[in-house]
Amino acid sequence: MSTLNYRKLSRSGRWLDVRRRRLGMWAYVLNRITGLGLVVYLYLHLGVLSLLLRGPAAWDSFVAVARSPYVLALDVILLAGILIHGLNGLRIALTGFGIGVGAQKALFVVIMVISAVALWVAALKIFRV
Amino acid sequence: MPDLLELNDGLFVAITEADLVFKDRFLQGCAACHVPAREISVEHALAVEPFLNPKILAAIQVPDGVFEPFRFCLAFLATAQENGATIRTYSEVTDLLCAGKNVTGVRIRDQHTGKQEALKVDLVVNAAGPWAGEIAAKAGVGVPEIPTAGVMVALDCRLNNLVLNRLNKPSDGDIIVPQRATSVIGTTSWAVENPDLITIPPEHVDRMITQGQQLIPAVKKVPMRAKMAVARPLIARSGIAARELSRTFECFDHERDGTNGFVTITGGKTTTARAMAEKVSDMVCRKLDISAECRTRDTPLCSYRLFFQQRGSRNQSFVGAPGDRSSGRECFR
Amino acid sequence: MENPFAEEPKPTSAWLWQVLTGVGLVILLGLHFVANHFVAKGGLRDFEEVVAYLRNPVILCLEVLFLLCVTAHALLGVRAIFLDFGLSEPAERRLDQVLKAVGFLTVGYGLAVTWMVIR
Amino acid sequence: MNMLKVPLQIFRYKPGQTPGYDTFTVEIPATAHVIDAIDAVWTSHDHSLAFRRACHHSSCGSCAIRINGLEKLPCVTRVTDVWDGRSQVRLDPLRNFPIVSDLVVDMADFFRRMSAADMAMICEAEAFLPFTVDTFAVADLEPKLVELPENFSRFTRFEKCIECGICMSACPTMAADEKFLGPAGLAAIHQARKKTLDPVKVEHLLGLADGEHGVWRCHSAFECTEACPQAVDPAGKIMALRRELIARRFLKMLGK
Repeated sequence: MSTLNYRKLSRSGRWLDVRRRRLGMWAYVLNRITGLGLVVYLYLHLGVLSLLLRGPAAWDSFVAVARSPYVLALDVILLAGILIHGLNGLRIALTGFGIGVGAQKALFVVIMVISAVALWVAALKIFRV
Repeated sequence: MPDLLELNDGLFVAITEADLVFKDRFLQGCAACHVPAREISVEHALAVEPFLNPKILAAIQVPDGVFEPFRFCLAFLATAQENGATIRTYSEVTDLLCAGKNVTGVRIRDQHTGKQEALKVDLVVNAAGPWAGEIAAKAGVGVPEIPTAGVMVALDCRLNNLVLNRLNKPSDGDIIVPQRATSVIGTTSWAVENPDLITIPPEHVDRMITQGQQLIPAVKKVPMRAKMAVARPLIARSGIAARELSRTFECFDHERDGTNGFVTITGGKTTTARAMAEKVSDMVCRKLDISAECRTRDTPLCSYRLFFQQRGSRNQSFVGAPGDRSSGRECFR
Repeated sequence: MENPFAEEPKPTSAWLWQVLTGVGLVILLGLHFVANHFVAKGGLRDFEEVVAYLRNPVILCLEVLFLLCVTAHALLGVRAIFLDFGLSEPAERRLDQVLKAVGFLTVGYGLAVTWMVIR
Repeated sequence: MNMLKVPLQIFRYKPGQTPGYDTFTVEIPATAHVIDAIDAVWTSHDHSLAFRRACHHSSCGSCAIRINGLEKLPCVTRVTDVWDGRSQVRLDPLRNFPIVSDLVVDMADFFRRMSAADMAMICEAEAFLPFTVDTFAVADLEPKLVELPENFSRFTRFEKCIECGICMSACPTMAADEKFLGPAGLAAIHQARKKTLDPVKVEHLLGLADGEHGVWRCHSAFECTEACPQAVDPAGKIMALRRELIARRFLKMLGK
């Protein structure tokens, strides 16, 4: 039987398509995007740590750059990613253990609210230092 | 086939005095056909079916069940495929191939590919249900069949476990068939010209709802999930109205019309499907000089799930195919 | 045709490890964050402070554990994304080998940097 | 009878041809369901339109398609519920299935999954009526207890799952991973497991689900549960399987 199949590559990207999807799907896509972002950050972070091997001067000049407001703004984005990914991870773990499966949407709303509040507080703290 | 049947028995209930009069005749009829029908008390009937009309006068329990027509059909087809049959779905018979008055094959159009095809065969069995007359006409022969439509109304929830029937002669809206999460009220009966083009008369739907309430008053409180009408192939008898026609089946060898190589089986209902198949197979064997005993009575059916598996494509991921082996066309969007 | 879905596959604990390391990360990252960016004045330590901080054996253990968890969690996540591409069996095995190698390199690199800093 | 003129945009594909959309305007009663509109296209506009249908009351599961992008059973979806009165109603075949032609998809792999789970279509009925799968409006009827007739130890009922493939179409994981057992397959494994007491069979069923492409492949998007027209809650069943598999793993670790 000859059938019309979608190309593997286009199928593989379909998880990103959130049109007309519901909250659970948004949570999944957000989790994956933040996850990918955090993997990239992890390796950047590890790379930056190599500056420690080049002695105090190299490291301390990096610290000075890191305290610039532009980098601090990036830090806020990073923190948002961590909050969403971490809290949503807890939601997935809970539902995966069979806890709160029926309340998954409510849980997602709750973690988003917590993330927003925590991010606000953290941003204030970051920029006041 | 127990996997495809809800075997919960059925109830025939009397609501009017006239129904009550019918009771003895009904019980005698059941006994004559060796159907173990027995009268149960009204209180017991109401305990078994709490939504039943509390005003019923009598109730008779009979062995009955509810099936899934589609899966039932697939199970037959899967078993046939397993035994070597080729099933051409989405293929419309556009014409019969004839040599003189005799039928020698069929011309079909595959609606998936749009291709026309001529199949030469030893014998054509016309089992087209309500379309049997239309097919037979292509061979220039007649079949005394009337496509008769009936309206059914499915409710948004299930109100009964047993099949509920009005204890009387068949009439409109005298049965409520429960299935899964619905109760289906049936049915009306009127002859149609074209089985493909049935318009549901709104008054038939209303009649189902009002008649259904005689059996289960709660029917009026439940939203309607769906309404449908399909044509059944009924065999015409002169001087009998559509409503009164029985659901018997008949097998016609069109040799009687001077046409060889063409047999029609029509009438009947799903309950008698296997018997119909046996009768027509026997006729086919006789005509083709094959001496074989029909084994369908003792042949267990395959799982309906096999039907698609036998004919569908293989899963490419499992055969280790590199990349996509499709037609190579990308669907936009 | 044989039904490929009717065969019992090899059991896997990848998801469970993803969750366990994830829960570990929530705790460890919390500590890492507080210690490095909130307790430290100005949100980051200078060179001397970093060295002193890492020489604390408890901190060192926690940071190494953090490194292990974060690497495992990240690579299991990447693996999950790749598995969604519906790879062939050999490709799946190769993916596992590559990710294992990346994991060992990452952890090895992290340990090496730490060792050279506190030496 | 109040009639509507509804414009439909229907996905078309025939083997060897380029896929695309055809537009038809059909005249149907205002109370009609989407399947009636498709039927009208077939009877009065284009007899080559391929689609599947059988029971017309959400029992056979054969007519599942996407209406305006969302997976639905056209037999129980009223036209007025999906049509805004102006724009075209778009009809597509299910996602994540190979397309045979037009709105017809190849169900072979779906039924391979269902065969692997081998869930019997019949189960025991609850002891009360009315029975409803929760997606449908519950009538304002008090549930009433039912008594069993003589010689009956239980009433039987068809499983909620009608094997329509909607969950597989809605599942984002299913999109790329053809080896994934899928929401319907896993829910069927869970249901079959619930119905058996035979430890060998339980072991086998749990074993089927415990693979890289079994319960662990699910990304908890819960789209299957959202889309299921029969309230089967496949995502809930997947989570229940995870819970049981994890519990067994811990017990095994403790040497039990």
